[in-house]
Formats: sequence, structure tokens, C-alpha cells
Amino acid sequence: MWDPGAWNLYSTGMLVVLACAVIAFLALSRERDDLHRLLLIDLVEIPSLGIIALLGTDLAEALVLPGLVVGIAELLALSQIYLLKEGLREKPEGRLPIEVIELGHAPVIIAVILVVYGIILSGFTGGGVAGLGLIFFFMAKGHRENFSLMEAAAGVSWAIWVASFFVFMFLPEYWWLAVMGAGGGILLKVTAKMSLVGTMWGKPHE
Amino acid sequence: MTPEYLLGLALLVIGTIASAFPRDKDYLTRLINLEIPGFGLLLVMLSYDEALALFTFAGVSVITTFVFVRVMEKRGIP
Amino acid sequence: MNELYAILFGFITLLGGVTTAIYRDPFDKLISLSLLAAGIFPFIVDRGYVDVAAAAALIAPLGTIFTLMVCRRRARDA
Amino acid sequence: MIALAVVAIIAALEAVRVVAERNTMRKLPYLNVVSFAITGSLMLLLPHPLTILACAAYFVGSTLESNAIASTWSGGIRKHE
Repeated sequence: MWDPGAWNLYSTGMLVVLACAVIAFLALSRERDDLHRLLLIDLVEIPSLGIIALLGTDLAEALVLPGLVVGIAELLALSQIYLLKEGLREKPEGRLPIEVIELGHAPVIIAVILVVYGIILSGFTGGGVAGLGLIFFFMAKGHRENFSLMEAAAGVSWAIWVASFFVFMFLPEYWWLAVMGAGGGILLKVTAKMSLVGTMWGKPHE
Repeated sequence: MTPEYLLGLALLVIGTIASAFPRDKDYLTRLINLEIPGFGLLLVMLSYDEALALFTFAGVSVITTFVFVRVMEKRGIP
Repeated sequence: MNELYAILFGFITLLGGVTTAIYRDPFDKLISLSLLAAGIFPFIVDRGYVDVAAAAALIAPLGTIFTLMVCRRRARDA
Repeated sequence: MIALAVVAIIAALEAVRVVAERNTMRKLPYLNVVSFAITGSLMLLLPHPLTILACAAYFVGSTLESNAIASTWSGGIRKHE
């Protein structure tokens, strides 16, 4: 039955966000170009996250984070598939020809602030923030990549993660240690992966 | 009835329409228009006090922009 | 937040959002986008999330700078 | 209280001028005024020691952003090649 009392702020917002999602899907269904479709998939993701965010409890926060993780992973995979399909292999020219970026110390300072802040935050959020700082640094200042170091970081983060899982299982009284270990592990893992994205920029080094 | 909530919904609608049916249909216009609903979602999350989600979304949306810029630079603008 | 400030900052935000959607030149769009971001920060600080505001203020320009790389490409080609 | 009102009104007026200006380069000074005003209003909205940090971050970020836009618009650094 139609109940005027049910049309509170929450329902109206839900209706608006659903309308946005419908518009985005409509545009997606009419689009033929692949890169445009990739952009529209990102557009569809935003109202979908809005529907979750409108739940407005801790549950929403717990559901938005995996949604974002899946979204960024999906986008990375799809963009890589797109590049392979189109046969685009050459790396774009690195370095921004912007005075404030190239001549000043801004990239270093901002990258350091973001990385330190990300380490304080820890978890996936901190990994994203710290990784963003590293992406910016690698892109602005160039890089001498050392992939074995990053592989080592990923391996170490795996080990920390499994160890904290075992702590959860067998020594539940040290749960705080396990939470810190898991948060640090995810931080290391996400940061390593994101900075790998940054090193895909720039001239080929061979 | 918080102002953040209403503003966020308004930006979400404007941005979605602008990004779904942009005036010039090219990649750069769509990429910039995509940031408007992002800010709208940020405001909606703010009105529900979801600080951690807000943080993560801000970081991830910029990484998304970077991935798109990388693809576009490799492809070249048509 | 006082109604006057909500209206003023909301006006800046909406102005930025609408003009970002309707402008055609990418540089004009980016300037409007930074106007939109400027309108949002008072709302974030007013809710008490000062740490979120500090991080978002550092993250938001990075998105613009990444987008500028595509603009540079187009300006050089044209 | 009156200071915050003045700063917010200045921000709104300059935002209108940013939009009304047709030339891309002439928009940038007005945009700078908006970001100065917003920085001031952030501090006046929540007088707390941590807000200084947020103000500084916003100030640095917005200045960097408009500098980057201006630098790219004018063609960036000339390459010798």
C-alpha cells in the first residue's frame, strides 16, 4: 500500500540513486566503443556504491570497502585486457612537463606526507593512500625499478597475514597483535601493488 | 534534512547525466565529468558519517583516474 | 552549520558542478572542478572530520594533475 | 561570527566571477581568491589546532593545482630538442 510516511529522506534518496543507476546502465547499453564502455562501467559503479552507502550504518562502511577493492581490481584487469586487445604496447612518455612538478620539491613532499599518513591509517585505506603517493612520485620523478624488492614486499605481507591468521586461530588472547599484523600486511600488499601501477609509466628501460 | 545529503544527491544526478550523455562525446570530457558524481557520493557518505569509506573512496577514485589516463596516453586521443 | 553558510557554500558547490558539466574546454572544466572541490571542504570540516579534509585536500589536486597529462597531449597535437 | 559571514560571501561572489569570466587564464586569479577565502572560512568554522593542518594542506593543494593548470595551459617547459 502507498504510505506517505514511508517517503522519508532515505526512500527519496534511494529512488534518486536508483534513477542514476538506470541512466548509467542505459548509456552503457547504447555505447559501442570499448574505452567509452570502460568509463561508463566506472560511472555505474558510483551509484551502486551510493545505494550501499545509503544504508547508513557500520554495515554500509563494511560493504563499501570490498566494493571499492573489487572495483579497482576489475578496472585494472579490464584496462590491461583492453590494451592487449588493441595491441598497444609502447609506454607513454614519462614525466610531466609542469614547472611546479618537475623543478620543485612538491612531489617528494606530497608523496612523503601521503605515505606517512597511509602508514598511520593502515589497512586497505592506508595502502590506497600510500600507494597513491608512490604512484605520484614514480610518475613525476621517474624510477629505477627494483622489482625483486616489490616481490619480496608482497611475500612478506603474505607471511604476516598468514601469521596473524594463525594468531587469531590459536592464540585468541593476542587478538590486538593479530589485527595490527593483518592491517600492516594489507598495507604493504596494496602499497606494493599500487606502486607497481606507477612504474608502468615511463620509458622502457632496456 | 542535512544540506550535505541534498547537495550530494544533486551532484550525483548532475554528474551522472553529464557523464552518460556528454556534450562532446570524447574520452577526456567523460573522464572529467566522472569526477562530479564522485564528489556527490563523497557528500552522501559524509552525511551518513562513513569516514573510512570516504577516505578509501577518495584514494581509489584518483587511482581510477590514473589508470584511465594511462590507457588514454597509450591509445592516443582520436 | 548555519543556514547562511550552508547556502553560500552549497551555492559554490552547485555552481562548480553545473559549470563543470556544461563547459566544453577541458581547462575551463578543470577550473570549475576545483571550484566544486572548494565548496565541499567547509562541509567536511563542519562535520568535524579534519583529518579527512586534510587528506582529501592533498589527494584532490593529484587527480587534476593526472588529468592534465591528457590535456597536454591534446594541446600539443592540436 | 561576522568574519565568517564576510569571508563566505566573498567566496561566493568570487565564484560567480570565476564563472562569468570568459578567458581561461583570467579565471585563475579569481579561483585563487576563492581558495584563500575557503582556507580562511575553514579556520573560522572550527577553531581547533588540528584545523591549521587541514588549512595548510588545502592551501598547498589548491595552489599546486592552479599552478599546474596554468603551467600546462601555457605549454609547459620548453624542451630543447
